[in-house]
Amino acid sequence: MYNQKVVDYFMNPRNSGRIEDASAIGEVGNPVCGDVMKIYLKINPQSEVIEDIKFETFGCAAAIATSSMITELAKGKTLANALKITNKDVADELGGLPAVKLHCSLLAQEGIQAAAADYYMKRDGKLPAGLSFPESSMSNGGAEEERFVSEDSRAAD
Amino acid sequence: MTAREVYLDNSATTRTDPRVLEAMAPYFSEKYGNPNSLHKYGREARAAVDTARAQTAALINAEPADVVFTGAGSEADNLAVKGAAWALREKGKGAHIITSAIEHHAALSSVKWLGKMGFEYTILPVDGRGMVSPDALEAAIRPDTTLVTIMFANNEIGTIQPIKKLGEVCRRHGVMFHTDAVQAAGHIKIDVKELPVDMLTMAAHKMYGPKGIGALYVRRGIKLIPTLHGGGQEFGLRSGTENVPAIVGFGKAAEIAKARLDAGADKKLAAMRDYFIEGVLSKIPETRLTGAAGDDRLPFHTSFVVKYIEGEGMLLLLDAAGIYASSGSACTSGSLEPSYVLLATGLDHATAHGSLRLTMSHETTKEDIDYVLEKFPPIVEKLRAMSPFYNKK
Amino acid sequence: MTAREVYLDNSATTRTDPRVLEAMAPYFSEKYGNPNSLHKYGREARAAVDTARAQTAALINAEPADVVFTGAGSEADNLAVKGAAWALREKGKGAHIITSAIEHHAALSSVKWLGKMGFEYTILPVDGRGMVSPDALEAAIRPDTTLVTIMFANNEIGTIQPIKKLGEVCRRHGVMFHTDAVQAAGHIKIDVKELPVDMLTMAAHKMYGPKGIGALYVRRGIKLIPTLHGGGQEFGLRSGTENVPAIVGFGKAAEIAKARLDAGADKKLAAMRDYFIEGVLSKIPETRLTGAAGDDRLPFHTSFVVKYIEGEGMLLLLDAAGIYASSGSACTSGSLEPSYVLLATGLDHATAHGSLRLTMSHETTKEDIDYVLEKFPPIVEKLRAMSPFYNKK
Ligand SMILES: Cc1ncc(COP(=O)(O)O)c(C=O)c1O
Ligand SMILES: Cc1ncc(COP(=O)(O)O)c(C=O)c1O
Ligand code: FES
Ligand code: FES
Repeated sequence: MYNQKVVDYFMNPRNSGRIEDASAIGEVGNPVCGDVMKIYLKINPQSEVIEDIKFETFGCAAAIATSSMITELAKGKTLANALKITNKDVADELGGLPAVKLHCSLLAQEGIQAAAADYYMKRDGKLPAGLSFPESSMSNGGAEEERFVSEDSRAAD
Repeated sequence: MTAREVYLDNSATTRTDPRVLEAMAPYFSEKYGNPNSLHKYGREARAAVDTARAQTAALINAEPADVVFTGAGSEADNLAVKGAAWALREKGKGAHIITSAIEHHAALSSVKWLGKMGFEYTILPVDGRGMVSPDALEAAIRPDTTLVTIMFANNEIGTIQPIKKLGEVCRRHGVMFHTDAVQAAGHIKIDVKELPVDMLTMAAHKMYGPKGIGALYVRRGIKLIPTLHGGGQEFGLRSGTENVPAIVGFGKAAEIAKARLDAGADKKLAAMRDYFIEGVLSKIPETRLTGAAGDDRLPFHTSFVVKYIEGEGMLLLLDAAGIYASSGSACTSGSLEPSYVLLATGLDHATAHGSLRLTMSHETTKEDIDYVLEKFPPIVEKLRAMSPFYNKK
Repeated sequence: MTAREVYLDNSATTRTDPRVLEAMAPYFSEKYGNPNSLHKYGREARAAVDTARAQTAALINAEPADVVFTGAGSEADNLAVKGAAWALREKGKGAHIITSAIEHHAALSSVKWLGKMGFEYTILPVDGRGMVSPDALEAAIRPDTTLVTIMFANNEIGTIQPIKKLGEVCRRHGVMFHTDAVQAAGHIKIDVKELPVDMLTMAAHKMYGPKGIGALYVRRGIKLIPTLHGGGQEFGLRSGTENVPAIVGFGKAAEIAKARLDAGADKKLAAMRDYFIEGVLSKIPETRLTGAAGDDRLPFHTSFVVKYIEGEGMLLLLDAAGIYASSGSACTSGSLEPSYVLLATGLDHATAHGSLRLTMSHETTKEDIDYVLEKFPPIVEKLRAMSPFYNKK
């Protein structure tokens, strides 16, 4: 189901855990499955570079692997650049996810967004003008081509 | 010297090719996972099912994702006929179905059951060779016709229908077309990219694969209402834990059949068939072939009516001689009616009683046929000697 | 040293017992006849089916003629539920069905499909242990209730229902009672002469038999409308060429299971189960058993919810350690909803996400269990360390 890289990022998660003196924390829930991700950022106040980043995720293996991957991608980037990372970038970087698991990568993208929002709200009490959050690129992700009248399916019983 | 045994009931079921059994074997007690499980055993079962689906699809030049495995050929017929009829009625497209008089019970009884559920249906007649006429089909199509189901080739008389023409009529009228290819698949070339068919039924055990596994080809975009509800396996169309070993066996059987067809083995078998038919007709007077001849007939299939006698007697005497055949006679069925297929071709009751079907496999040899040609005539003689109808010379 | 492999997904499917495979083997390529053929090959296939039917019936103390083979456990559920509901409605007895919230999809989806066909139904709740209350059943029965279907034992949480009491309620009200015993048959004693059940579903692949074969016990005198139409095999209730090797395998598996039950092997397994459960609960904090305990639980079945983490992660890490388990978590299913069974027992969504099922076989050893008890706790620790909900000490 999952490719080797996804399995590796799940089995050996990068940057999991907390930052006790984080500059910002983002927490998001996945509306599709109810899973939750928390992102901790340590941000250099001058350069706005993400110096440290950690995650905690309650979710499936894909959620953990994508969390893991986005922390790697974001680390060392400025906050503005980190915000350009889309869930598709994360999935691509992992070599792809199964269609039914594309929604899981949303947690990662939105986790960074929520943390950034927390950072700016704490600092300025508002979001900076012109800051744009990428639109999710999975509008029909996961939706299998609907061809049969199908019941909901379950795992092996 | 052991007596010769000649199995000539390959339309009923075939011997599982040992290579097929070999492919299946590991999936019972070694790789026994449920394909829906996430762990290693599940993944290896899933991979095996995927491979088999691709092999089975390749036999008829279909895409793997358009092949649904079922628990029998009959089940695939039920799914196609009922599933499409319900789905199209639900969409408000109508509730009239067309079929033929010589369909297998699986299709015919499904249509009749739908009749009880408020559907209407028309049963098309066949000619003396068992052929459905495309013109008759066209004439029978009504504005509320949604589905036509006509078999690819008949099990009792071996007749191959003009599927392309029949399908074209359906296409022209925007009617869905299902064909039961249980007897045809693996035995003659079928290409769903060229044929205007929407659904096509196959069964592994009629092509040297295992029993208990069928398949339905469903053209992309067609929606069916499942007949078996549950866990949603097989794209939601056939619930129930996948029968992994049997599916693997189907795949292997399809692969072997495709290689054989590509090598033209069906042509060779057809030549032996004609030698066989010729031998029977010349050695046994007042006997005729039932069904069509030549290219309009399944290459492994022979069937006859032998006048003045009854099928069961022939079967039992042939059995005693190590020749295993079948009959559409009344006495061999629970119903006590002779085969409706033979009656539909215009045979009278008494003649239909004397039916005999001898269906070969790729293992049948010329020596086997010669053995039958030696044993069969005296058996007929013996039975005719007891018949009140037979005018002894 | 090869790493240990521990298959603990026996509720999903079991390894075919090599003795079962051995019994099946001749029916593929040697005795490959169709049981409906009159000749020698057909007769030997028929004899094999008869023997297997007797063996399968004996497992539940039924008469052979009361057991119908189907292509899957799911199919037997569909046949029982739809077949009885249609037949009773046709007789004018009513069109109300009662079932429970934790049925397998095969029964539940059949009931819901009937709902679309004009039937009414009531879904009974279960308590925290997954039990259906006989009083609640009695209260739900209406004058037009014709059929109750409640499973013998649940696949996800192992709970065994009070079938005798539930059946007595049905008897008292003259309502037909079907039970899905797919998880129970072969694992605990079942005697249809003592139990007030009218129909009972089994599946060979859950009891060391082959996949692709189910069976429905139908008490004498009960009329069902078939769900699969065709040649009229299996007493007219399940058309399609009989899957002889699989039927033979079912018979053999039933025979072995009966001998095992007679020897009390289920008791031994239950003791190991309790050792296993005890070990998991004591080694992993904030974990609880789902379903019932003791005699109200399947002897081979354990299932847990592990707080703060999600099932799929556990499955994959266990898989890497050679431990093969399953989960009712949303993420492991296509539906993205956690198991409706777990929710029905009162668990909240987040807790249900952390479900894990470990189901043993008769081949599972104490060393296997100890291995799991060694590997499992650090896996939970590792995942909890990543969880936003877990409050590290
Ligand atoms: C309780 C129960 N009923 C029915 C079934 C369906 O059996 P099968 O998948 O063999 O059709 C299963 C297993 O999947 C089950 O656990
Ligand atoms: C033309 C045809 N259709 C359908 C079937 C049904 O196949 P099965 O018996 O495998 O269900 C058969 C054989 O019995 C057949 O010959
Ligand atoms: S994040 Fe919930 S299923 Fe993957
Ligand atoms: S005399 Fe026996 S079936 Fe006709």
